[in-house]
Amino acid sequence: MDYSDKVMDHFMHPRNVGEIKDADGIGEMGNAKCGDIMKLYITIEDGIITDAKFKTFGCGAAIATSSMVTELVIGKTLDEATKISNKAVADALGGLPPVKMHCSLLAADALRRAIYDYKNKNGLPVDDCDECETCCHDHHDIVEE
Amino acid sequence: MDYSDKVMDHFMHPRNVGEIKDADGIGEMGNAKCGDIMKLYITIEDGIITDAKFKTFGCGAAIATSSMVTELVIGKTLDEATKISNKAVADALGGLPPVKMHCSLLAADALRRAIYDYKNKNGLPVDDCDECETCCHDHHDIVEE
Amino acid sequence: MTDRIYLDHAATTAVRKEVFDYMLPFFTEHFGNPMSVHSFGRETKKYLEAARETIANCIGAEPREIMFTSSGTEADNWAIKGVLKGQSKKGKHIITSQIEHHAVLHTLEQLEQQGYEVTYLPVDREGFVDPDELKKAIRKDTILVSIMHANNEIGAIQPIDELGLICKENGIIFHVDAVQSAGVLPIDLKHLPVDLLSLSAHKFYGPKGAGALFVRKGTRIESMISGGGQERGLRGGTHNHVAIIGMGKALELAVLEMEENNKRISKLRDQLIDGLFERIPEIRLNGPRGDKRLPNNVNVSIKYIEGEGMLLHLDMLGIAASSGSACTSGSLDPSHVLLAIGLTHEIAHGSLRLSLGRENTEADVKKVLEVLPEIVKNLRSMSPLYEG
Amino acid sequence: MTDRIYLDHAATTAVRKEVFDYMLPFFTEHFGNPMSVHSFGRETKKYLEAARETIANCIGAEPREIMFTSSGTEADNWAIKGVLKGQSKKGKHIITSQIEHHAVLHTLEQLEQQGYEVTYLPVDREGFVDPDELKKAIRKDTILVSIMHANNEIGAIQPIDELGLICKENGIIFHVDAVQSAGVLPIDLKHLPVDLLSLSAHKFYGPKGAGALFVRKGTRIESMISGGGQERGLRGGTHNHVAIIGMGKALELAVLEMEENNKRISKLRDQLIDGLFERIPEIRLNGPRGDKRLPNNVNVSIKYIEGEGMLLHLDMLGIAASSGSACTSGSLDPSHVLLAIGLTHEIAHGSLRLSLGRENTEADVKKVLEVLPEIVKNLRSMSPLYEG
Ligand SMILES: Cc1ncc(COP(=O)(O)O)c(C=O)c1O
Ligand SMILES: Cc1ncc(COP(=O)(O)O)c(C=O)c1O
Repeated sequence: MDYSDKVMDHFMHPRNVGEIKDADGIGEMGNAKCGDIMKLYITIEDGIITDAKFKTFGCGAAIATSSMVTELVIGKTLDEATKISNKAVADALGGLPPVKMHCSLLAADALRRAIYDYKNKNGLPVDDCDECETCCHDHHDIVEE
Repeated sequence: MDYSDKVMDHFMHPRNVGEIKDADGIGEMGNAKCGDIMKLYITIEDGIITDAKFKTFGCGAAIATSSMVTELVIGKTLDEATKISNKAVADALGGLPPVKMHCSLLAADALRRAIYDYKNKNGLPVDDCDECETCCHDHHDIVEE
Repeated sequence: MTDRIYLDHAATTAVRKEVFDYMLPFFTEHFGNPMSVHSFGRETKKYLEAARETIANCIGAEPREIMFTSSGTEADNWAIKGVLKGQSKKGKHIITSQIEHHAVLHTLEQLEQQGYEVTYLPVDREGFVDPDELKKAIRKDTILVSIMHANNEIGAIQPIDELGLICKENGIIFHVDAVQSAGVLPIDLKHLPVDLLSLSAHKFYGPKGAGALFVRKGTRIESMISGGGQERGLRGGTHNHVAIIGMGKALELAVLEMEENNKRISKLRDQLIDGLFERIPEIRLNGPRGDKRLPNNVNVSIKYIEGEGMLLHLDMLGIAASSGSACTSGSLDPSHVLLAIGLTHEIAHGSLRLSLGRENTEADVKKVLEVLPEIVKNLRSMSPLYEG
Repeated sequence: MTDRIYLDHAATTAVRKEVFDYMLPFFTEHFGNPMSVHSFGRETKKYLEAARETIANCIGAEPREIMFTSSGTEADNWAIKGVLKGQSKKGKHIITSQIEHHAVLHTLEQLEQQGYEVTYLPVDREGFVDPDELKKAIRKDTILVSIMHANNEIGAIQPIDELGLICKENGIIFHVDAVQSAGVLPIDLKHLPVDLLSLSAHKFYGPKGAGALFVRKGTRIESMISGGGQERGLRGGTHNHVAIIGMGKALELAVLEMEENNKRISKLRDQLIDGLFERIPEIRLNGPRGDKRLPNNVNVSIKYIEGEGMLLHLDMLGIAASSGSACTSGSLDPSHVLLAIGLTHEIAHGSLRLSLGRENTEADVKKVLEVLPEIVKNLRSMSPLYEG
């Protein structure tokens, strides 16, 4: 794989690995069958994400995007966080090989599901985020080439 | 082509090139379409071939076999000469590449036709040599590989 | 960079020094087209035919039974596609195994789209094809059986003698992909009931760009790449004589050194396997143990983590390994071979292949045993599946 | 042996020094499989993709339009066989010329046996395809036109721009065999209406073992050699990255030096042709004169004698030439190209091709002009056809 230095840095030294015991929102995406599982934990105070942690089973890009998404999200409002696209995650990493773009989707979706989880638990109005629950194969399909 | 030294010697220094003005027998085989023509001239005295010459249009093997057949035949009785097989010509040259074996056939046949021509002109009984008149393509076909 | 450790010999090998030196004059000096009628052509043809003879001798074949190709993949494609027409009256059924290389499997998939029917024999948990399964799968319209000699991912060596006998008894053409075994395992086609057999030079320290297909005398094969009169008109294209000449030298050396090399390398292999089992919990060996495993192949699945992560960490330490076949590395599905031996997707994703070679030493094994457990621990600590 | 004169560059060329040096580290040092996920793989992949880009730039293509093969022959076979399925609804008619290389002609003969219909366009006495003939030959069910850029035997350069436009207007896929022209004639696929184009490295001082097929974006092609995911899954087989990298360097240099080289070589060519005509009676030039002839090609027919004899005599003097295509040298029929331009069998048998290259000098031309007339005289004196 031709990973950028940034990807390799986040893979070798992932930020915010771990779980948050009493997380306000948890988002899980992917499944072991597909080779990628991301579990994202967020802590929210006054509508701002104050902490984020992840556990990921997956390739180098999956770990790097997980790491990057936690970095991007900490300090953001829920609204801002929701707007973080998979492209933003990939860009922040200096790009991803085409066959690995689905990992950034996974990361962005895991974030959105964590926010959804939080809103849901707290009776806040939720977006129509159900279609996040895509199997990895759908993500893989978007890969061009 | 992987020609033996003997073939190359006879090709580079062919023996008995030329015509015999008042030849007792002339045998011609092949045609220009096929890429090989051999014309063999023999002089016969008292049932013995005392001289032989050739003119050949054709590949290296065609020239070498022509040259060799003239060498083999000089001094032989007609009976002996008739028995010179294409294999004998090829063997005398140290062998021929498989795709060039037809040249030795051509040489042996030209010899037989020259003898036939002599016998015919002199009212001697002739062998059934008509099938000598094979086109080159028949000869080529016998080539294995 | 000189102290990198290469453990991906199943993907490709470096050209060894003796072969390299032997090939060198043929690029710039003896470069003639072997089909040409002049000294430049004759001199290359001589070496080309000598390589054919060497290769034939190495596998118990006759020189005229060796057809040169550009790779093992081409040989596999040709073997399969080339014999169909001659068998068209008999039928359109082909038998193979679930663990063949993609060169065979993808060729057969293409043929399925053209109306051929393919039976994919299962393998047992160690990766062996059962000859009884082959017997059961044979039909009146079966025209070809294609089973590999040794598997490139898990090293399982198939009973090709037995399988071949069954084909012979049933008058069915038998193709063997010997790309991983040539130069490593003895192959004697004088006694093996095999009709077609594929080789590839770059797997035994020869150059890339040369492969060969053994076609037993009497086996009718149609050309797949048509052109000039090369290879008796059956495989066109100016000979890559440099690579072919290198292939001859490489196979000659491999066969000469086979026994000694295998003894040394299988010892390293077992040290590696044993060492990993001692140091890493929840690990499984894919493929068999002992003599029925390629001497150079180690393949393990390490639970809770994914293979690429391991590769990247190893790579950062200068250790080159693979997770499944190199060819499938761009793919996202786990290896079909690992699924065929019964692994779940999850476990299959966590596989690691370490394939040893001539240059590897005990120190290399030690190094892997030193660093891999740490890498595994690190990756597991990130894994949501691991309850360490 | 060092003062041998090589005049068979149309058959194959030596790897030039710069290319050789460039390739060397990739055999033993940078040998990794470009598909592998480790540093050995990455370093070769980088150079492999750089070669793709270089080659694309040299012919006005995009990198992703370049597919690597093992040879020009493979590229020709693939181009033709690969597009059939995508066109199956439209028909089974293919148009080509009578003077294509056997890589094209024998492929089409095979297809004829499978139910395809092929029209072989005639050429005029200089060897040119007439665009009007193409127009007339096109039918509703025509799916492919394959015409070479420059002929390997007589050097005639075809009007591929005109022919391509006709194909484009009729929505027909156009394949061009540019094996003889690449690196010699400018090729700009940005402006040429060509869908598929074949190249071969060993014709422009690159190594044997590398070819390429340009496949214009949007042209649907099926794989002919299936296997791993190489070449976007369209051409399997471990990359022969060494040869491919050499090919990139070779084409780059050839294109850089094209103008200068052509000027020098076409001058030698014309000296050779003029000199032969001055010195040898009853001789004819095969192919055109001037700009529409490959700068390196001389092909003459010398009446009353047969080509092989000339080759052997020249060879004894250290001069390497050819009589028709090297690939057909094992054949016994005279060249189909010479017959197509209207030669009788007899005259065709007496043809001699002298193809010039980078290393040739005026001294080489002088030498040929010195010795060939004697050889001809000698052979004619033996010929029963000659009434000298
Ligand atoms: C016009 C032409 N096409 C195709 C080929 C075949 O190329 P290769 O020798 O690389 O297979 C050749 C040369 O042999 C050629 O001259
Ligand atoms: C078992 C097997 N068959 C076929 C191949 C294909 O050989 P090549 O890379 O020479 O095309 C390989 C290796 O890639 C292999 O391991």
